[in-house]
Formats: sequence, C-alpha cells, structure tokens
Amino acid sequence: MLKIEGLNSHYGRSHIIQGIDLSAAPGEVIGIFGRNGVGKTTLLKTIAGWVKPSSGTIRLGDVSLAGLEPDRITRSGVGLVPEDRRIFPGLTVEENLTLGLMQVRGRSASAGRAVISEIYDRFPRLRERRHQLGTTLSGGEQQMLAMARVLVGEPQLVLVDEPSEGLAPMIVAEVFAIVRELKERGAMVLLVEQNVHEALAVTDRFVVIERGRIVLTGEAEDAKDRERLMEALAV
Amino acid sequence: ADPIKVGVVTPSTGTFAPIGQQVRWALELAAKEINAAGGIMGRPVTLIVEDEETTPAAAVQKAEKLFQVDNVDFLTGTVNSGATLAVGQLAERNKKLATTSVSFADSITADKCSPNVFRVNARAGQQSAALAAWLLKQKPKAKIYYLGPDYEMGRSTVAAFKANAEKLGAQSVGEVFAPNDSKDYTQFFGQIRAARPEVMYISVAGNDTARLLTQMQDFGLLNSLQVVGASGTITSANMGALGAAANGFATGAGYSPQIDTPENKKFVADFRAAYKVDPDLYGADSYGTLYAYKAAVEKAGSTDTDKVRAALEGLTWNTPQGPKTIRAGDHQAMQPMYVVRINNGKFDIIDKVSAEDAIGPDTCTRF
Amino acid sequence: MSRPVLEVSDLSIAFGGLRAVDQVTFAAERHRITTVIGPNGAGKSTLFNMISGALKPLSGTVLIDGVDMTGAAPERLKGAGLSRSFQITNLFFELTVAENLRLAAQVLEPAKRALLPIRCSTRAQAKTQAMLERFELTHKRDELAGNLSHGDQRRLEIAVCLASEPKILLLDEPTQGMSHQDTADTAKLVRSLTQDVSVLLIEHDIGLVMELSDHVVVMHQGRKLAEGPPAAVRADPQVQAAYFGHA
Amino acid sequence: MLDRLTLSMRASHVLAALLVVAALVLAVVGSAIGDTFYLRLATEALIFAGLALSVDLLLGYSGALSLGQALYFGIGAYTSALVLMKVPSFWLAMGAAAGMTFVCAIIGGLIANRVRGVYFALITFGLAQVVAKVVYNIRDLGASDGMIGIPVIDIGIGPFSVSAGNPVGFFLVVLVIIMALYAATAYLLDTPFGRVLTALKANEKRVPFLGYSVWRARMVCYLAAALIAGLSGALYPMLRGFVSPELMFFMTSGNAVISVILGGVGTLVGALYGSVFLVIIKSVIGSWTDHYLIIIGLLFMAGVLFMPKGLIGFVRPHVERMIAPRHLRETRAPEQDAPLKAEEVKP
Amino acid sequence: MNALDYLQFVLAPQVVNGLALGVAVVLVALGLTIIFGLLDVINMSHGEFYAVGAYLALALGAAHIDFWLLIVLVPVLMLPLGMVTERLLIRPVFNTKDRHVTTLLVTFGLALIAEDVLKLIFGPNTQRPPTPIPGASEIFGIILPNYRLFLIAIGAVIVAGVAFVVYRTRLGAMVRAAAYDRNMAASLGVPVSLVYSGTFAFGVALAGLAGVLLAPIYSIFPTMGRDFILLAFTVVIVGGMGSIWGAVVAGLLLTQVQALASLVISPVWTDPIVFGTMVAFLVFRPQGLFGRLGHA
Ligand SMILES: Nc1ncnc2c1ncn2[C@@H]1O[C@H](COP(=O)(O)OP(=O)(O)OP(=O)(O)O)[C@@H](O)[C@H]1O
Ligand SMILES: Nc1ncnc2c1ncn2[C@@H]1O[C@H](COP(=O)(O)OP(=O)(O)OP(=O)(O)O)[C@@H](O)[C@H]1O
Ligand SMILES: CC(C)C[C@H](N)C(=O)O
Ligand SMILES: [Mg+2]
Ligand SMILES: [Mg+2]
Repeated sequence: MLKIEGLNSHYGRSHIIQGIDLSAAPGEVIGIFGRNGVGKTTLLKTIAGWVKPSSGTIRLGDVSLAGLEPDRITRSGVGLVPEDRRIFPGLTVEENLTLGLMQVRGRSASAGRAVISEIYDRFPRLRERRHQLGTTLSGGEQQMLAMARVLVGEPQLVLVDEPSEGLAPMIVAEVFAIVRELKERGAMVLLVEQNVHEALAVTDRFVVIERGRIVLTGEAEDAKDRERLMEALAV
Repeated sequence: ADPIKVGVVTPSTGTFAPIGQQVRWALELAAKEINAAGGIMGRPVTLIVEDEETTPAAAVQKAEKLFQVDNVDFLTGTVNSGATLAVGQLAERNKKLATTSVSFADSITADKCSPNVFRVNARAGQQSAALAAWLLKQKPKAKIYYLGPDYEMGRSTVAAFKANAEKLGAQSVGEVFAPNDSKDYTQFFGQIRAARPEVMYISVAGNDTARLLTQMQDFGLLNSLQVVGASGTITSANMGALGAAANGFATGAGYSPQIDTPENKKFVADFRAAYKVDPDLYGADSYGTLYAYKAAVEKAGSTDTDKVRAALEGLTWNTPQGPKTIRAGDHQAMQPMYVVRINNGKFDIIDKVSAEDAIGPDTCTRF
Repeated sequence: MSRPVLEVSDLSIAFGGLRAVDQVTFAAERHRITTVIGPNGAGKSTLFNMISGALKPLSGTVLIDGVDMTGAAPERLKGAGLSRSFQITNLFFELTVAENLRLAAQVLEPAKRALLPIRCSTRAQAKTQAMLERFELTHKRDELAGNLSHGDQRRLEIAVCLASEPKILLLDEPTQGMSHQDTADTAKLVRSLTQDVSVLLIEHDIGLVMELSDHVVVMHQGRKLAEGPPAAVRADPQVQAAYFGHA
Repeated sequence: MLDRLTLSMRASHVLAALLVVAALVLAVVGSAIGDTFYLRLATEALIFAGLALSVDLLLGYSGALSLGQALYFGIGAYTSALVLMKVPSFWLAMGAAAGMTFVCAIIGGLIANRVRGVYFALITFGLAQVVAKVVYNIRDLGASDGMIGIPVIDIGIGPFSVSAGNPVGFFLVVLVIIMALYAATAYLLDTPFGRVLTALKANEKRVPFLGYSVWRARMVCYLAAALIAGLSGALYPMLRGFVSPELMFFMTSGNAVISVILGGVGTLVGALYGSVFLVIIKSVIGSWTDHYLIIIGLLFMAGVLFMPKGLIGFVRPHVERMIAPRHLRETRAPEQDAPLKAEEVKP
Repeated sequence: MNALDYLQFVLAPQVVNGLALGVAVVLVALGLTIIFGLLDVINMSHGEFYAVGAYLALALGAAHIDFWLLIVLVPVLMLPLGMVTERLLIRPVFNTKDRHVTTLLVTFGLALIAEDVLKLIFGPNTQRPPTPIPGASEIFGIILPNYRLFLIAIGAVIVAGVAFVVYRTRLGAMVRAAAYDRNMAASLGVPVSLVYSGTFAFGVALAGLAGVLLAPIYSIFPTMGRDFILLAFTVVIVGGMGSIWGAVVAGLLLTQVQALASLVISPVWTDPIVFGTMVAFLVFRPQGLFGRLGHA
C-alpha cells in the first residue's frame, strides 16, 4: 500500500511538486500523464529519494520513506527505472544486471544467478550482449536493461519513467507486457508515459499533473474519464 | 639601547628542515648568551627568523623583507647553496652582509664570490684535505669509489676530495652521482662491488645518508669497506636512524662534540641542556657565526656594512672549535680541520690538520 | 531532379564480431524527409554516427552534395553543411539556452570575425533570436540548458542543429520523450524545415513516420531490409515481421 | 543583447579595475613612505599572478588542469635571464622569452593535447618535471644552483626610462604588463573563439558537431596560456636578479593552481586576487609560525570545500547584480542529480 | 671488467634489486590505484598516509609491539582515519562535476597539513625501526637481504589478496557504479556512503601497510610521503588507471627501466627517463597498459 500526502519538493528555489496526494494498492498500475516539464519525473525522483521532499509524507506499507536515503528506500521495496535509463558506463550488461541484485538483502548467490538467468530468458537480446559495455547498447536495448535491472530486485513499488521512449513498436508492446506482469504479481506501478493510448491499456487509474499539481484523476476503464484525459492532454 | 637585529633565513620546511633546526637552535643559544653577557656594545641581539623553504626564490623574498622592513644589517642561516648565492647577490645589491654557516659549494667563495658574503663554515675543499691526508696514511694507494648527490654541492665535494686524494696517490675506481632524495641505492651496489674498491667516499646528506648506509649494511657492503665522506653526511639529525650503520664512518669536519676544550664542553653542555640533543657541525658553525659578528661589530665600533666588512676580513675569533680566521681574499673561514670517526653515536677525533694546510688557494677574483 | 544531397553506399562497420551496419546503401533527396526505421539495435544510430563523422566506417562511402566525405571529422562535415542531433540529449548543460544557440550559429560568421568581440557577430545574434522565437524558447533564453525539462531540451537540441543553417539535417529520434502536443508541433516544424534543408530522420513513432516521410529506409540487424514510400514499406510483409511484430 | 557570460566578464572587469586602483594607491603610498619591500613583494605577486592567469585560462575556460604551467614560466625566466646577461634590453628579453615559450609550447601542446582530463594534468606535470630535471643538470644553466648575476636593467618606454631597480617604477611596469595580459585574455574570451573554449569545458564531445575543431581550439588556448606564463616569467629575473630550477618545480605550478582556486576558477580576475592573497598570507603567517603550511593547507581545503567558486565567486554575483539588466538578475545553478561524466556516453 | 663479472656483479644484482624496489613501488601504488580507479579520486595525500603508517609503526614499535602484529594493527588503525578523511573532505566535493580536480585539490591541501603535523609531533629528524628480519642470503652469487626477500614474498601475497577482493567479488562493479552515478546506484540498493568511505579507507589502509613494511628499508621522516608518490602515480597511469595488474606490471617494468637506465645511461637521467616513459605512454596509449578497474 502506497500513500502519499501533501508532498512538496523544490529544486533550489523553484517549487516543482506542489502538494501531491496519491495512493496505490497492491496490483494497481497508476498512469501519470502531463506535458513536458510539469514535474512527473520530479515526483518519481522524490519518491525514490533522489530529491528530498520539502514537506509531506510517503508511506509504503508501514515504512515512512520521506527523507530516507535512496538505498534505504530501495531496500524498502521501491524500484526506479529512470527517464534517461542511467546505464553505468564502464560496466558490462551483466554487471549492470548483477548490481540489481543488491536491491534485496540476503539472497543466496545461486538464487541471484537463477533470477538473472530468468531475466535473460525474457530478454534474449541482453544475454547476447552480456559482455558488452552497457552504454554501447542501442537506445532500445538500454531501456530493456534498465527495466531488467530493476526487475531482478522484485520490488513492491515500481516507478517507471517513460519506458516506451525510443522503442520500436514491437518492444513497446514488450515493455507494457512487463508492466502488466508486474501488476499480476501484485506490485504497484507508477507509470509515467507520453504514449497515452498504449499506457492506458495497462493502467487502472491515472492522474494528470500540471505545474506540480494533480489536476485530474480518473479510472482508465471509464470512458468519460478517458475523454477528459484526452482533452486535458490535447491529444 | 636599541637592539641589533640579525636576520635568519633557514629552512623549517622541506628536505633541509632538520638542518634549519640546528641552525636556529644554535643561533638562539648564542644570542641568549651574548645578551646575558651584556649584548654587543651594550646593545641586545634579536634574531628575526624566516623560512628558507629550501628554495632560492623563497629565500630571496624573505631576505629582502629582513633587509628592508626589519632593517637587519646582517643575515645568516641559508642552507641551500643556490639560496646562499641568490641571497648573497641580494645582500650586495642592498649593501648588507650575508653569511652562511652551512652551504658547502666551493663556488660561494670562489668563482661566484661576493664582497658582501662570508662563509663561516668549512667548504668542500677544506674538509677533503684533512680527510684525504688521514686516509692515505691508513691505506696508501687506496682504491676509492665515489658516490655523491647529484647537485652542485655533491659534485664539488667529490671533485675536491678526488683531487686531494689523487694527489696523495689514491686510485679512483669509479664514481656515481645519485639524484637527491633517492629511495633505493641498491641499484648502484652492483657497480660498486664490481669495481672492488677499498674505500668509499660519500657526500649525500640527511635522509639520503640514512638510506644509503643502512642499505649498504643490509647488503653486507659495510663489512669490507672503509666509508668516508663529507662532513654533513652524518649529523645528529640522522644518527638515530643510522644506528650501527654509522660506525666506522670517517669524515673531515670542522667540528665534533668531542673536541676537548673547555669552550666546547661548555657549548655542548648548554646546547644539550636547552635542546636535549648534541650540537652538530651546523650548530657549532652557526653558533660561531654570531660570535664572529659580535667580534666584528665591536672591532668596527659600528654595524655599518663597510666597517663591519672591513672588520670581518682577517678577523680571528674564538669558537667552540677553537680560533677561526676569515681569509680576507675570499671571505672563507680558516679553521683547523679534524678527522672524525663515528663510534657508537660519538664523533671521535682521530686526526687533525691545521687551518693553513686545509684551506686551499684563494681563487676569488671579484674583489 | 538534381543529384541527392546525401548518398551513402555500401557503408559498413563492425564492433568486435558484430556487424552493426552492413553494406547499407541509400540516398536522401533534396528538400525531402527521408526516415530510417528499424527495431532497436538495428544500427540506425550507428549509421548516423558514421555519416556524421562520430565513427569511422569500415568500408563504403558517404557523399555530400557529390563530394566524398567518408570518414571526415565532424567539424569538416559541418562545413560541408551537415548537422546532427543526438538520441541522448547532448547539449551544453551549463550554458544558457541562448548561448547554446549562439554557439551553433557562430559558424555562420566569416572566419575573420572569430577574433573580433562577440557583439560584432551580428549574424549569429540575429540567428539566435530567430531560433528562440521559432522554437518558442524566448522566455527561457537565459535559463541554463541543464535546468530545462526533458521535452524542452529535445526541442533545444533540434534548434541548435538548425541554427547553423545546414544543408542536411540528421535527427535521431527528435520527439523522444515529448508530449503529444509537442510531438505534433515538432512534426509540423520538421515538415516546414524542408523548405531550407533536407532531413534524415530516425523515428519510432510510426504515425509520425507515415505522416512526415517522403521516403523510408528500413533497417534490420545492420542491413537495409527495404526502402520506398511510406505506405509501400508499411505494407511490406518482411517489414511487418521484423518491426511491427504483428504480421 | 547582453548575455550571462558577458555580464560576468564585465563584473570581473569592475573587480580588476578595483585591483588596479588598489595597486596605484600602494604605489603612491609606497613611494611616499619610501617603502621598497612591499612594493617589490607586490611586484612578485603580480608576476606570479600572470602565471595564475594562464592556469585559469586553461582550467577555467577550456577545462584543462595544468599541473606544470611553471614550465613555461621557467622557460620565460631562463630565456630572459640569458638574454639580459648578454644584452641588458627589456624588449629583447621579453621578445626572446615570448618566442622561446611559443616554440616550446608548440611541442608541449602537441604532446599534452593528445589527452584529456586527469591525463592532461599528469602529462603537464610530467613534462614540467622532465624539463626541470634537465635544467637542474645542465651546468651552463647554472644547474641546481641556478644563475645569479642578472643585471638590473633600464627599461626604455618611448622617451622614458625606468630602472628595474626602482621599486615604484618597476612595479608600475609589471602592473601594466600583467593587466595588459589580463585584458588580452578577457578580450580573447569575449570573441566567438572564446565562446568555443567555454563550450569545450561544458561538453567537449559536442563541439565538433557544431563545426569547430576541438584540437585547434585547445591548442590555441594552450599556446596563449603558455605565452602568458612565459611573459610573466620573463619579468622574474628582472625583479630578483637570478633564476633557479625551482621556478619550474611542482611547487611553483601548485601555488599558481592554489591561487586560482582561492581566487575563483574561471573568473580571470580571481587568479590575480588569489595570487596577491596567497603571497600576503604566506608572508604574514610565515613570520608568525614555522607551521604555516598547516594554515595554508587548511585555508586551501576550506576554500575548495566551502567557497568552491573562490573569493571572486563570492563577491562577483553581487557585482553582477549591481550592473545587470533586469532579465539577468536571477539565474539558478542546476541541481546536481545527474551522472557526472558525459565522457563515456555514446554520442 | 670482463663480461662475466659484469653479469654477475652488475647486471644481475641490478635486475634483482630493481625487483625489490618494484615491489615497494607496487605496494605504495596499490592503494592509490584503487582509490583512483574505483572512486575516480586522485588522492594527493596518499604519500602522507604512507608516512602516517610508518610513523604509527614507529610509535607502536617503541611501545614494544611486535612487528608482525603491526602488519595487521596499523592498517586496521588506518581504516577509521581513511573513513574520517573521506567523510570530511572527499564526500562534500565528490559529486561535483570536476571531481577529479576538486578532490585532487583538497587532498593536496591535506598533504600539506599532514606533512607539517608529522613534523610537529615527531620532529624533523630521520628515524628508523630495526630490521625485523636481519641477515642476508646469497643466491647464485647475488646477495640479498632476507628482509627484502620477505618483502617480495609478502608483496605478492598482498597484491593477490587485493586483486581477489576487487576482481572476484561484486565489490568492483558496485564501487564503480556508485562513483559514477550515486543516485542510480543507491536506487539499486548499493549502500553508497559506506561504499565510498569503505573504498577510500581501504586504499588508505594499504598506504599504511606499505608504510609499515617499507620503513625498515627506507627510514622515516616527515617528508617521506613525497618519496614514492611520483613513481607511484606514474605506475598508476602507465598501468592503466585503476588496474591492479596494470600497476603490478608497470611497477616492475618502470623500476627495471629505472635500474637499467641508471646503469647504462646515468642515474642523473633516470627521473627524466621514467617521466618520459610516462609521457610517451600517455601520448600513445592514454588508457594505459590495462583497462580500468571494475571489469571482471
Ligand atoms: N536538476 C534540476 N535543477 C533545476 N531544475 C530542474 C532540474 N530538473 C528539472 N528541473 C525543472 O523542474 C521542472 C520539472 O521537471 P521534470 O523533469 O520533473 O518534468 P517532467 O514532467 O518529467 O517533464 P518531461 O516530460 O519533459 O520529462 C522543469 O521545469 C525543469 O526545468
Ligand atoms: N561502441 C559499440 N561497441 C559495441 N557494440 C556497439 C557499439 N555501438 C553500438 N553497438 C551495437 O550495435 C548495434 C546497433 O546499435 P544502434 O545504436 O545503431 O541501434 P539503433 O538502431 O539506433 O537502435 P535504437 O532504435 O534502439 O536506438 C546494437 O546492437 C549495439 O549494441
Ligand atoms: C603530483 C604529486 C605527486 C606531487 C607531490 N605530492 C609533491 O608535492 O611533490
Ligand atoms: Mg520527465
Ligand atoms: Mg538509436
């Protein structure tokens, strides 16, 4: 259970997130939409601990996340697939993946290997490229790696920032399939997307952000809500 | 009466910091004694100390401050030969006097001599004369290997000793100049062994000596070799690190704490009481420097540069080492030289050469 | 029709054993939009890298305006009128928006002005101003590029490429990460560009590809799979299988 | 329209003008009370400020940290010394020093500009060490003792003549030369070429795609910096009457870097203030205690940690605000949450 | 001198002594290369940490603590020192764009201070602990002190141990990731703060260990930190920034270059030759002999 209340955050003096309330239940995918620069990424970064909230609470289960260091937040079950992928240069694909294992404490080495091999089965392209430096992957491959890296940690709450960005249609479908799978496993997903149509297919609820505030919320299934959403985004 | 100010530019940082320490201690001791005894012509002496930083550029800047702001008439303490030369030139341009009680490089009182610069310690050539004479008495036709630090002082000490020793029949079997601050001297040991010398002359100093000799000891080289060297090679600063590796080392020096005169006994006792270590030759020469200045000022009846210079030229005064005389022609102090051998931390005097025999010719042509 | 502005023939490169681009041949016509599509990792960006001088091809040739520019350094290619954007935003993040643009526009000035005070570079100034207006960045002109949101950065990236008045513009997924509104605006913009330049585009947004392109080149596993007008390419079963994934 | 870089440069000029005023006051006061030491100390500070200026040109604009800039300072100094001992002509010495540093910098630049970042720092350090060692071993250059006996010259400027031994006169000559170097550098940075340098520091990998040769820009910058260092170095023997290999040693380069850091990287005028500040600090604290290195070290660390933009970085924004048009009043720095190096990211 | 003599007395000992010196250099370079390669921090105070290790050994040795115990004790005591240094000096500037430059500068400041503090506490004079293993052995006519033989052996053990930790555990990748992008690494669960200070402290402890081991041969004095540092930096560069094997190969190679150059040309020119080698390396192979650390 994720519960965010009255969240505010700043970059220096600019007030980016302005009082956001948001909650999610296990197995729920929430789409976060909005134009460029409204603070979607900042919201995810604040939850992940990259940006320290200036006020408000973030609770995951009974852990209060606000103000914790990112590694503590991760170990509380939060995984982040960031906007620009953030593949570590100088590390091979496999090293990038093994780092993902750090998200969970106390897993045995063999269990870790099993998880990785499972991931390779899902992304055969990554197995092919396992000894290549992560940053020399193509854009799409990097996106897969970024997702795969988080998946090995089996987080409760997954924050995904524009995952379909730069992906070929085939892979986009794959990415949303992963999101759906996460949902089925009972994870919560906050999905930031510009690709509204395809995103809606996997989301339960959505919010629209404008200048750091939620201006619209709705059910993905509800036709009226969808209409209002399209209007708000001028799609 | 207003005090007579003496400028001291000596290293308190850098490789030569231990030497600077002795210089400062000795000058402070001398100043305290002189002041207790009524000062110079009734005026107390104050020392103004600045750090030489072991570089000429810093030394000159500090010296200029002493000359122009503190208005000292007399400056001493420089260690680095380059610094002594540069400060000497500055003194000349400021019409003040500078002395060194440490720098060995022959050039300071030879081809680069200056009318305003005096050297109160023994230069490379002097040290060699006594040592070579003693060595060749012990081992006629000795086969000698030379190891010097690679800078002007090192080259001039080796050259001076070589000239002296060869004149007396020694045979030179090889020489090597090691960079200053060398870490490992073992790279020269092969060459040294292959040359099969009986005697080795070294003129490294400070930490370098500690390394060289202990490494020679570790490699068993000290067993068969007589090691001799320049006077600054072993001093109280590195004696502790050397331990037994120093035993048997002989040098030609203007000083040993063992000199058996009442003046020296008193000096050593006072020094030890104040600073808990023995004075070394730098200490002794620096201590003497202040007394030379005192004698000269009293003789001149003034601190005026020209008058004091005239008084210093040819001056004979008393020091813990016995009487010294400054040769008027090149401003080089003449003093009896001792052959000193180290024995369990003590500088035993085993031979002596008179001041006249040690000093060598005056080659200064500038004044 | 005149000679194509860009002619690529038999271009290849390998990374280790991997032939990332394998004997690719195509041409980009003047004042047209040529789009390269293909699955992730097909070698599109690598192809761009070779054309723009970021990578040296193993074999093959690149002609710009009929002049052989194979393997030339980026700054020489720029001189020949080629300008490119980057898939991963690549700006001067510590400089302001206006400075980014002016830097790009500066090449328009004659070389002898390089050592005159910056205010003499009137042409660059004017160009900067024009670009700010055209891309609706005027209100952000003194903002540091690093502080812009992702979408604004993408727009600035295109503006920077255009500021030097190139003959041919290589855009690597220019709308990546843009909102719908911005994507639409950008599409309009790109369309309008063809009055002055020829465009070579990489794009995954298939709607956009169909709408914009005059000519489409499909790449797959380093090779050229097909080329032709958008509709024809889309209908190609091979392309369907390799790219859209629902043959 | 006025932009941010031009604005900060103007703010630097205001501060530079302030420095000149302070220098003139010192000259007047100094000559009135017959001081020589402080004038000559200030002269030395200005000479080393020239070296710091060249370090800042490299570090603050093209982003290349040189740990061996003293090399060119030393080459300038030795060349000038050698010329002065043969022909005591100011202009000849300056010209020869400029020529010599230029030639050496072409060679050094060809070597150093093959690498970037840390490697550049280490290669410049290595080059300086090698040359310093060679000088240290050459008898004809005075070897480790250096060379003394460089005459006090008369500097002819048109119908006037100033003796290098005249503290006020020589101070003013050095002030003019160093400020001219500052002005020339500032001018260079305000040209389109200068902006390419700034771009190099911001994102070197992008620059060729804008149509500029990175190599050429870096090379020109390197040569200009070397010339500044060489010309400053040429003044040293005129002031002090000697040269020694220590002038090329790491400590000299290191002091220049410290000056730039204390003064503020990438401000130009910071290099001048930093150098003056460092000389004063060393001279003052050095007379109090033997352990002044502790204090310099602490100050230096504190500077890097708490005043990352240096003294000038501290003051200049206020000046900027005073002279800025409204639209430039607020510019915020980007928050650091991005990865650090663009180097290995695919183009 | 005949050829055989030359070989036995000159060339062979030169090579063997070069080896011992090489091991010493590698020991000093090891911590440097780890901090440089993993954290991307140029630790200019590494030499001073080496000195601190030596002085610690001296002080504890004077309190009659056995040398063999010191080999373990001193590095352990250095760990907190390294951690504190990292927290106070490195951390605040670690995530700035010019990390290389800023960390280089703060550690340079620290070096200035450390040297002076050591002098303040222990005085300027040279000191030396007794040789823990006295005596010398003769192997094929080459005389080598036993302690140097021991040093070569323990040097090999230390290098192997360190290489194991860095290459065979996930640590290497973890540290590099944390150094490159602290937020992303933290979001993958890497305890970034601990990784930074732990790595730095490890490098510092290695410097201290080198201090303990080398003090009996090279003596102890306040400026000793400057001694090996130049050569160690050169070794790190030539070896490939951060590569452990690179440092070993480069360390042994450069000391041979030095040894042979001092024999064939003149000791005076060894420094320029060694630096010249570094410069040449940077020009022709800027990445060094081996790749960077963190690659398995
Ligand atoms: N590091 C930073 N420092 C200062 N301001 C920033 C920083 N990152 C983002 N901003 C500003 O914060 C605002 C919100 O940015 P954010 O990245 O959250 O937007 P977004 O909704 O994710 O946009 P996009 O769809 O373009 O990715 C923008 O105006 C941006 O300019
Ligand atoms: N420097 C390199 N070293 C090794 N392999 C590389 C390198 N650069 C690219 N590759 C590989 O070459 C292939 C083509 O990459 P490229 O970036 O050109 O793909 P792309 O078509 O642009 O894909 P996307 O649409 O995802 O951006 C990829 O499989 C990539 O992993
Ligand atoms: C570049 C460094 C190795 C310099 C060293 N710390 C010194 O002061 O000599
Ligand atoms: Mg975003
Ligand atoms: Mg691509």
